[in-house]
Amino acid sequence: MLEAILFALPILTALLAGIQAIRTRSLIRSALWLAGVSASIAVLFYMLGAHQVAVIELSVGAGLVTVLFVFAIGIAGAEIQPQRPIVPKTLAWVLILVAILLLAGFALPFATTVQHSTEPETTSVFWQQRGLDVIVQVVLIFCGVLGLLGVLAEEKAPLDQPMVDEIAAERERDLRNLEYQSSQSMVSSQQGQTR
Amino acid sequence: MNPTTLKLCLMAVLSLVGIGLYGLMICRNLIKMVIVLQILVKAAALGLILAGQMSSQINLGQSLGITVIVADTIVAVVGMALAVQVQRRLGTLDVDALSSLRG
Amino acid sequence: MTYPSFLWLIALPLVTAPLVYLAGRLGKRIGQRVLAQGAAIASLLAAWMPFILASVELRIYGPHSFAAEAISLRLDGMGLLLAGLSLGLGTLVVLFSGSYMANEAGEEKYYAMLVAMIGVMIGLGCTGDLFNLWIWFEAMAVSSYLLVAFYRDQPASLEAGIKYLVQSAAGSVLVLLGIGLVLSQTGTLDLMEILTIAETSPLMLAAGALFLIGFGVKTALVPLHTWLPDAHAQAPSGISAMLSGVVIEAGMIAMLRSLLALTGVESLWGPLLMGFGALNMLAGNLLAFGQKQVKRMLAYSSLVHIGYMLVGLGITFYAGESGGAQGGLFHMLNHGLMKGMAFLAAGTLLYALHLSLGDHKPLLIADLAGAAKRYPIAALTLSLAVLGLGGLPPLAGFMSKWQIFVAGFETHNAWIGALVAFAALNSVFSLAYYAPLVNAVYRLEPSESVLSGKPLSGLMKVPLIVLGLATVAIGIWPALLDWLTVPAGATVLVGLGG
Amino acid sequence: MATFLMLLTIGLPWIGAICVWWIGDRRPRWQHILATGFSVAAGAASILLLAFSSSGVALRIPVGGFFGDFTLVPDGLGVFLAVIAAVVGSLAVIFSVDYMRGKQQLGRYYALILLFIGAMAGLGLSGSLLFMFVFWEITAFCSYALISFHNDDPKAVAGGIKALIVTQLGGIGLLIGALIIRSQTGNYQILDFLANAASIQPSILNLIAFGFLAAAVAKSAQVPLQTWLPDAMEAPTPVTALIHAATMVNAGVYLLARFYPAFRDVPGWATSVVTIGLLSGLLAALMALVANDIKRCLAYSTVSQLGYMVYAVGTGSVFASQFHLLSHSVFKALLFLSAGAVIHIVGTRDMREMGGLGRDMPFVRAVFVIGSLALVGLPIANGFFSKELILEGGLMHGPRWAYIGMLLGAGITACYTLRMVSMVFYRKRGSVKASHDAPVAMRISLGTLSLGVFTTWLLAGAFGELLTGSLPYHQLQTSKTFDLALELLNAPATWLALLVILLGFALWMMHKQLKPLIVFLRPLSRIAENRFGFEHLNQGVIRIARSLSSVLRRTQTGQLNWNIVGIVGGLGIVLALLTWRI
Repeated sequence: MLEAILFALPILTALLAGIQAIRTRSLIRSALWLAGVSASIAVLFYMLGAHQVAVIELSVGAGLVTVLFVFAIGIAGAEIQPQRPIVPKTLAWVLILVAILLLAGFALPFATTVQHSTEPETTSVFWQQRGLDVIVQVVLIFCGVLGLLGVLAEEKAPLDQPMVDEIAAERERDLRNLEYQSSQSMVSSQQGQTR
Repeated sequence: MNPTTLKLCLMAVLSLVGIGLYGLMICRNLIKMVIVLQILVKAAALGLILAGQMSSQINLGQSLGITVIVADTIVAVVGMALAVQVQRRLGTLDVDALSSLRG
Repeated sequence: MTYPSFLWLIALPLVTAPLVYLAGRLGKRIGQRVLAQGAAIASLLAAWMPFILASVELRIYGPHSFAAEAISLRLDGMGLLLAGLSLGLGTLVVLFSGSYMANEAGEEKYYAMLVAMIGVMIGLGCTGDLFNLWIWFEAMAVSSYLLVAFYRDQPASLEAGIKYLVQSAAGSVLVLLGIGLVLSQTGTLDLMEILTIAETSPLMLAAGALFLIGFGVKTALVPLHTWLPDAHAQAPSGISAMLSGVVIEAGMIAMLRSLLALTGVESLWGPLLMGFGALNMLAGNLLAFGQKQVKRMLAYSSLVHIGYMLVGLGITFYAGESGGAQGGLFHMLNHGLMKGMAFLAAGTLLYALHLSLGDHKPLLIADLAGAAKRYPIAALTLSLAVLGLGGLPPLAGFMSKWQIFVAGFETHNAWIGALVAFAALNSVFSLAYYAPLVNAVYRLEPSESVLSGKPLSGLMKVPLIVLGLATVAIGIWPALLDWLTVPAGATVLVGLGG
Repeated sequence: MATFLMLLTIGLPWIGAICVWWIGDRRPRWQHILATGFSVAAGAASILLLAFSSSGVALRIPVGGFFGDFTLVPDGLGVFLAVIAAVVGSLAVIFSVDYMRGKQQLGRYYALILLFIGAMAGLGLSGSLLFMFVFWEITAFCSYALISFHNDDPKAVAGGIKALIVTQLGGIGLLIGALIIRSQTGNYQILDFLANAASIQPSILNLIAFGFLAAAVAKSAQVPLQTWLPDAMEAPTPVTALIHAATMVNAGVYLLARFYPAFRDVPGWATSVVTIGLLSGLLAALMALVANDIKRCLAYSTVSQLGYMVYAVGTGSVFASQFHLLSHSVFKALLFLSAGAVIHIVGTRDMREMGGLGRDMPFVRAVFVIGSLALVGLPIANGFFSKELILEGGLMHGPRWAYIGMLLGAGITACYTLRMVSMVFYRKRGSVKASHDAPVAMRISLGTLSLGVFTTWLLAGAFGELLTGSLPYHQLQTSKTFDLALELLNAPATWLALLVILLGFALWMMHKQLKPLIVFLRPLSRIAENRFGFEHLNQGVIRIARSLSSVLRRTQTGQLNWNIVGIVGGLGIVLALLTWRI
């Protein structure tokens, strides 16, 4: 029981931080709450006996990723979003409840620790036994870096203000066109129906 | 490991997944969606560690966890890059503005 | 220690991808823009050698595996089929991209990513380890994000890219949860071992559902398909061909591998696959019907064809005969050829009519009017491709559909018979949107865009001609591909314990 | 030898198709010459093939596990269909030399026609159901592509697509039948199926029989799937003559005749066939009575005559149906081609604008009247013998009500034929004029065909021998031509039929005096003009598909959040489906 309570602490913080990360309107805060999730998960990892992952989670998850996010938000600007979500909140709630409760129903009552053949005590699983994963991971990182270069590389000068305006105007025009077209198609489809 | 703790941890994984999926449905900001994706990834990594723990192969679980964390960091970085590029080109990060492809 | 040749087949594109990139950078410095393409072609052509060796080895020794410590790589029919498809279509796409991408910035990244993606897909087909499967899958996704959003100055292209990224990342998380559940119960990640160890338990059921949905996002099962039309329509045409012809199929292979490991657990996977198949056919057809953009229409038609494959595979899952899976995988190959051809042909026209004029407008069916007069090869191959997709004999698509249908009736099950009839009905329905395309292409009065279009380079036509000939040849002589489809069908049976 | 000739009959047109396409549209002269050459050569090969007919499999190529063996069987029915396709095909091609002179995209035109000829021959000769289906679909494709040959005309495009979809819908019946046969007998061989049909479970045989019937109904444009044929009249006229009168539409009748021995005993099958034949024969004749477009009028007449053939199969007179098929292909091709000559020269298809054209084009008038004689079924012309044979068979073996209906149909046929002839060639002058008579190439094919009208009935005996000699499972009653003719002339049914035909003539002659009757018939004619509501049904299906499509397209919102809803929803549904397995 005591163990359960001990575990419940980081779990609760993780969940709370996760909820806050979604609820907050500021992007920076959201990124910081994510770091909070990361940190509490790292604690949980440690308690579960996964010491290396805990360290990596702390450094990569809570550290590097947060820095990257803050950096990205700095570039993109911390835009405040309209509060009203596109998908009705009730629908989202219902769907999540159904899916997660079903999953829980499948998993929770039957989850038990299974004793399998004990694994080698060495910590060389990552580098040796699962070496192929590491190799593929290298490929993945290569692709990711190339993707980053591809998306962000600027051959033209970075945007200066007038171009932003121009694009915004273009977008406005496109949107208006789109609205016009959709209203047209609505009208025509209605006409089709009445005919 | 204590069965109560086990179930507690499993519940934590599922709740985190639920929070993440809910966030993906509700959030309208692209960068925030990438942040929410990271919450989901944390949940998945926790799930893998837990699985390793349950099958008493914690090192295997750790190995998988590390791989997942690194791989999904890359995904997050590419996602952020795309979001930044969207902001540059469109001047907004709003999902609603980003729905010219429909029908 | 000797390495089987399929390892070379996986490694070659992966190792050469950075070289392609470097060659491209070097080429840029010395003003030789073709260097990247040349390197990519050389790398893929080189990969054909181990491919041929591997297929010979498979024929002689049967499926064989190579254990890299805890993870085993395994060459079997399904892996070879995916390798053949991605290598074949990939080579043609690289050939095609020469002039298509000539005006774009960052060609070298394009080619390097393409080569890497091909290598990753070959690896995905050959892995025998559940978690390793996930990481190949993730690598495939990461390598395709940039390719989808390659026109990074185009808002629509960025939009498609980020939607694709978020949805496939969400899917891959679900897969990871499934892997966790399987690992917690069986204590192993090796697919063959899971198949023998796994017992029926609700946890494994949940794992199966998570695999179905998680991989299903990439495979574009119907309620999860929403990213597909955007990504396929906005990507450069060569990439659309790869995405539609190979990537979603690779997703399906991943789904199959994971579900096959769980067949001992549950017999419901077959009906589920068939159900999704029926849904995909219907929704895909309805969505494609009345679509005005050519590439978007082709993208929706991919949903329909995924449906056929699922029906074929579901029949085998349900009835345990190899025919359905063989037909489904045969259809996978044919769909790759035909859809690849369709996207490449649409791409040549898009290039000639819009892109070469610096215009990123989508290609509308109305734009195609009268294209046959100025671009006879592109028009002919586009017509061949869509008619083949619509299932007209003697083109490849008909033969594989027929095989699926035969397998369906072999089960002597009335429900499956009805499903086959439904599939045939959908096939007829699909002609309602394919046929107008053909008619438009052969109009006498050309549209304005055709009149103002640019002439095409010869190299772009080569892949079209090759694919067109292949489509007709397979349609006339379907046994031509038996060396790929029969072992692949057998693989599915091995999973089913047959 | 038979194998070689069969391959020539199928292969020559296909090689020709590739050559014509390859030559390109810059050399139209060569295209005309090549197309004519290849089609005539195929026709010659097919005629030679008549001498080598047999019931055995002449060529067998194993294709692979799921696809069975590709076989060619030169039996009477098949060879006969191939001959009609190749001979009428070559005449249509010769006619096209004048008709299509100076038109654009000749390569596509000729390539498709030649492809069609080869496929039609293959359809008849194939001994494997799978390959029969393949050829069946190729003919449907060619028909579609040729109907919408004038792609710039939206009506032509719509007509082509409609034809394609309706025939394909029926084709599903053939597909399912073939698949069931394969799952029952283990292969696709028609001969094996006919031999083992009795051993197949009745309920399954039922399914096959009605599947094939659906395919035949769609292909032969019978009620209720007839609506595509009138719309197919947008095709260039030689195509109409070849595909929509002489050959492809016969494929349905051929299918029924071919499998008659297997389905004869299926309960309800023969009655359904008779009913469909009767309805098509009568309704289409009524529609022909009110149509004003000359090609549409002929199209309805084709549906009606095909109805006679279907009826004949239903009453067990397989020989009569095939004999009428022969006569009909000759005289209907003649009628369509001469109508084509009229349209080509005067430039309209509306009969109300024509009138008195006989004086300007006596040759065309002569051949058209010859064709009409056969259509009506007056003695000496081939249509007389075959139609009387059908009616006699119907009287002896079929239900009485159907016989009376078909007899009535003969009268209406006479009525609308007379109407057509008088509206086009006699009457007072209409608003259009003909500048010249038919040119040479047209005359060659028209002349040959009108010669055929008077001579093909002489082949009745030989044709009967051909069929009885090579069809192992059909029980046919045939006799020498002379005996047949004598028997027909002595039969009271023949005189009854002739009387009805004369009544039909009289009806048209007195149509001015018969005002009250016409007033009485007007609602019927209005319904006929709306094609008995089948067109509405058609439109309804399309409208439903369209609205479903637009509803579904609205779910593609393009908003990422909704896309995620799809994923979560999908997960929920799959999990919910799996709950009952716990």
